[in-house]
Amino acid sequence: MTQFLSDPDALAALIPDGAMIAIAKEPLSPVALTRALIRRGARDLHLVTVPTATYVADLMIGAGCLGLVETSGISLGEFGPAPRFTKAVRTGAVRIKDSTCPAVYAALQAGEKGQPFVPIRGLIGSDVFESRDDYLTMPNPYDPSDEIAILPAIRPDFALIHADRADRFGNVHVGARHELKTLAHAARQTIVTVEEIVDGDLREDPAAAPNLIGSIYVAAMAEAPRGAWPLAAPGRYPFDEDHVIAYAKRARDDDAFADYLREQVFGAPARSAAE
Amino acid sequence: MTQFLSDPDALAALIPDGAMIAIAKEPLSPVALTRALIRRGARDLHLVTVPTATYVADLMIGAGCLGLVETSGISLGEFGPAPRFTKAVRTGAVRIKDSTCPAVYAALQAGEKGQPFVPIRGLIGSDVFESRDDYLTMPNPYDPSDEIAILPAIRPDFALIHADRADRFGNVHVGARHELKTLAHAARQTIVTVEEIVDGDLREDPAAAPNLIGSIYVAAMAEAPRGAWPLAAPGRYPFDEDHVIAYAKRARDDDAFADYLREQVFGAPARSAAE
Amino acid sequence: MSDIRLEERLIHATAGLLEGCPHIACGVLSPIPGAAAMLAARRHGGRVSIIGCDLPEYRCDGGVELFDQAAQGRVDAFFLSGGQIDGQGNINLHGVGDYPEMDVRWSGAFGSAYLYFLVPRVILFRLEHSRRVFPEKVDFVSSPGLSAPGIHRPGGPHALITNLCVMMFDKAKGRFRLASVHPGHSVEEVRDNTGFAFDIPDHVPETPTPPPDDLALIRGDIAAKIADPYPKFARAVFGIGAEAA
Amino acid sequence: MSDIRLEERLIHATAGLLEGCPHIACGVLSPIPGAAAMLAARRHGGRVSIIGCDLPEYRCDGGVELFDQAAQGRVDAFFLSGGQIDGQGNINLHGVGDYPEMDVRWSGAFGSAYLYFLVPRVILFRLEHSRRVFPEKVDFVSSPGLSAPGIHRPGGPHALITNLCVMMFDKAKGRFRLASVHPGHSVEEVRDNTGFAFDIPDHVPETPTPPPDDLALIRGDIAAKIADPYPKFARAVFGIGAEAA
Repeated sequence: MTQFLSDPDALAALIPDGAMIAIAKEPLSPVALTRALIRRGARDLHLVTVPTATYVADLMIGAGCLGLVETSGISLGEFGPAPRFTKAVRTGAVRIKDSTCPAVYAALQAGEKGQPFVPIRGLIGSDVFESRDDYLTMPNPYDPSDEIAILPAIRPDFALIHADRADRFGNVHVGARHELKTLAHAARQTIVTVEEIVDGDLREDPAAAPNLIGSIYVAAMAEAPRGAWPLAAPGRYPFDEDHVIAYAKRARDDDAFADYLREQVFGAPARSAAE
Repeated sequence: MTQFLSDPDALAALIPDGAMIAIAKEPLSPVALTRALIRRGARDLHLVTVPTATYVADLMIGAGCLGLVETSGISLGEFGPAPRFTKAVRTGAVRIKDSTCPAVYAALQAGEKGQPFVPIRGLIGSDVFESRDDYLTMPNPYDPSDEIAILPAIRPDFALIHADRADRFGNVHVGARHELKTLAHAARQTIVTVEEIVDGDLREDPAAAPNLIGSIYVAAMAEAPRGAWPLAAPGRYPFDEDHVIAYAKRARDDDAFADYLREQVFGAPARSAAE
Repeated sequence: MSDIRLEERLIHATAGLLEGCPHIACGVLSPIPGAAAMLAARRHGGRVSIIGCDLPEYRCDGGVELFDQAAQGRVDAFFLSGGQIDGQGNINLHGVGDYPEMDVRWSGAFGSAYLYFLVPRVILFRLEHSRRVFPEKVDFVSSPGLSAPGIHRPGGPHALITNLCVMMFDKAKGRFRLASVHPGHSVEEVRDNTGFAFDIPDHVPETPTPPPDDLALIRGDIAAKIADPYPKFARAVFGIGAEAA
Repeated sequence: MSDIRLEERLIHATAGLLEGCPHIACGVLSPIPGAAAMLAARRHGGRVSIIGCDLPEYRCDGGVELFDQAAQGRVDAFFLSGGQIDGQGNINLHGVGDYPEMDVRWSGAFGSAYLYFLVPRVILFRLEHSRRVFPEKVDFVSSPGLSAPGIHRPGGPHALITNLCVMMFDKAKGRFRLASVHPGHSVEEVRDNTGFAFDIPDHVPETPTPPPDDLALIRGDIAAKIADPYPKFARAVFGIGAEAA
């Protein structure tokens, strides 16, 4: 049964150092939960970005929470490179496993289906493939002249998800973001923050029922209003462009980034920092 | 772009003899379209049931439309065996490829993802596996001591789908039946009947948008009210128990089944037969 | 208290076999297992999925998600039946005679050739105890009871429940052991009507009678709830219509 | 008629390369390709998916479905860029120097190591034409321009569009051919600023000026529509705000 906890910091305490965590791309990235992990001093986490990441990954890397990041791409989008990521890769402060978006999706889907591996088109001949000792090739058994790439399934220890709403049974509404269902199914446990916990049973709402992560997957949950800020939560609040532009600037300098962490992450719990 | 045709008979004319068709289990099975295929005298079709079937498969087999049926199970559920199916298998009138439900789903998902094959748990050591020369085993490349079954992807020529509603752009609402999205994505073309074609753009309805088969997959569509009758269309009409019980009885006898076809299928177009 | 019906006794006995299962799934044509799952969940906590049930509490479309959950290790118990079940726990859902053109053809494997491998406690349920149904060897192995080493096999047969008795499956020995016989029946009757060899301990208890509180729960809440997925059963056994659900 | 902007010329030139594509997809940071796709669809019919666009007509979440469509053969054209692009059509989105601890690290491959293999017409788009961007050989092959025999490769580079010229990729020869040079620039300028060898025909035309009707469409309907996915671009190039969409 889903545990209901007081806030993201209580959730962060459930995630041990060294765990493999997976976080999906914007919008609705779990920023408040990420900041709570930084506050609890998480170390040596293996982050899988689904399939890419922006601010969240850069923040965790800069705060020293990650030992390994597995990603198809990390940047601040139209606001340029992710400064802590690019520096950490350059200096070797974080190990990187590069991938390509559909490979991350296919590997998670294999995890969801209990398939130990999955074939995928593309990849062969790229340096992305060459850089991955866990990516193999094999002949298609139905056409031996057809060489295809093979990936191991991904089953994260924890999927970290921020969603718009959930009910008190632990069912989480993800709307059209069905890749979040695949992520939760593939993960051993899913830890969720939501903008709002609603009354009633979302399974009884025919519009919501097809688009839920069932409570069977959800180990623990907390309400975290503005839990995606400064990233967007569609229908709740927009992307905070000023904040991210300021972040992009401060993250280029070690001291300015340290100030940012003190001020924005350690200075206050995610919740009030967001208001 | 999706073609909009007058009725199921116009759709049936698009499906050539010998084609591989796939039909999903109840509720909302494409009965009117099936009856139109029988009226047009379709022959040697390869039916893939997704993953099982009842009345629809029994009817097509009895009418001689199928050369091969690939299924995880065909019966009339609580109304007993499927008489035309059991007789046709016994006499060899139809070839059968037996499978198991999750194998059909996994093979369609591989088709959707353009993967030529897919590994799956289970199956090994069953006579289902032994009976399939297209099912193989291989060692898991990440653990050679782990032997696993391999299936070829399924990409039907035509997915035949009956849905509650669609819009005039060709977007089809499947609600929680997301396996119908996988089916349409895996198929080369999807042919759809719907209870009702609605005004507006279903993509603009946030409750509907996550649960649509996009028009890019839908080659042709026709309105077919009561198009699933005598099977159920949830929210529209219930399962017609009297009809199916009578069918189960008549289908046990060759002449009585021939009468049933004359009366229920050839006697009138599916539409009026349903009213 | 009125007489105990066989169905009620089996619901109680089956529930006992489900103790400690966080997630129990059962099929749309399995009213007794369904009721047993509900009873077990009430007694020991845990979650029940009933394929085809519309009550949100038990809803399960029997589709992709249930199969994926089984592979993820998220289904702890399931029920299977068979036109034939043999002493090694092999089940036959395909028919009698030589495949493919069998003398009698049944429906097919459904999910059995997968779920039987992956769900730790699969309870075999068949209320016609005869040598025809329980032969020494099935004509067709829709799903095997045991797998060779090197085959991923966390699941398999746990028990067999019939109209005469309860048998437990011993995976190490690869055979069934008689666990209890229902009142009014005997070990001899079980032996005479079973086509395969199985172990018989010196003392074979009677399948227990449900205690009053369980019986009250079965006849009350549970009878009302199973009227949704299993209206015919609720009517026949408890005289309850779906509207009571 | 006012002066033709480079963006307008490139939208028109790119649209010409998309003729006959039933389904064109493009990324969220690709306003000129996005506008070109809209123009091509208007002129020749067909469907446009713009990753991150909220207009139902163009909506595409850039997620699983787009990648699956590419593998199904349902995406006919796509756009890629690169921090480096070389003469064999190899693209580098990872960085400069020795992997993994590169001197300069960029974002990563995104979907390129897959879509480049599967989408028949991939148009490479980079508005900084220099020897730094177009070296003889990329430092890191995020995705290769060509594949060995036996590798499923229905897709690959079709053309390269820069601020100086349009080049077409010849898959048989595995190299680019200069197709047109934009007004105000010369073949020499292109050669001087390109680090890789490419074919230069005897006569190299000027990249054509959009005819009035296309220009009207670009400045009208299309400018208004791309204000949704590309507000900054619409403001900068056409002085149009998102509310106009």
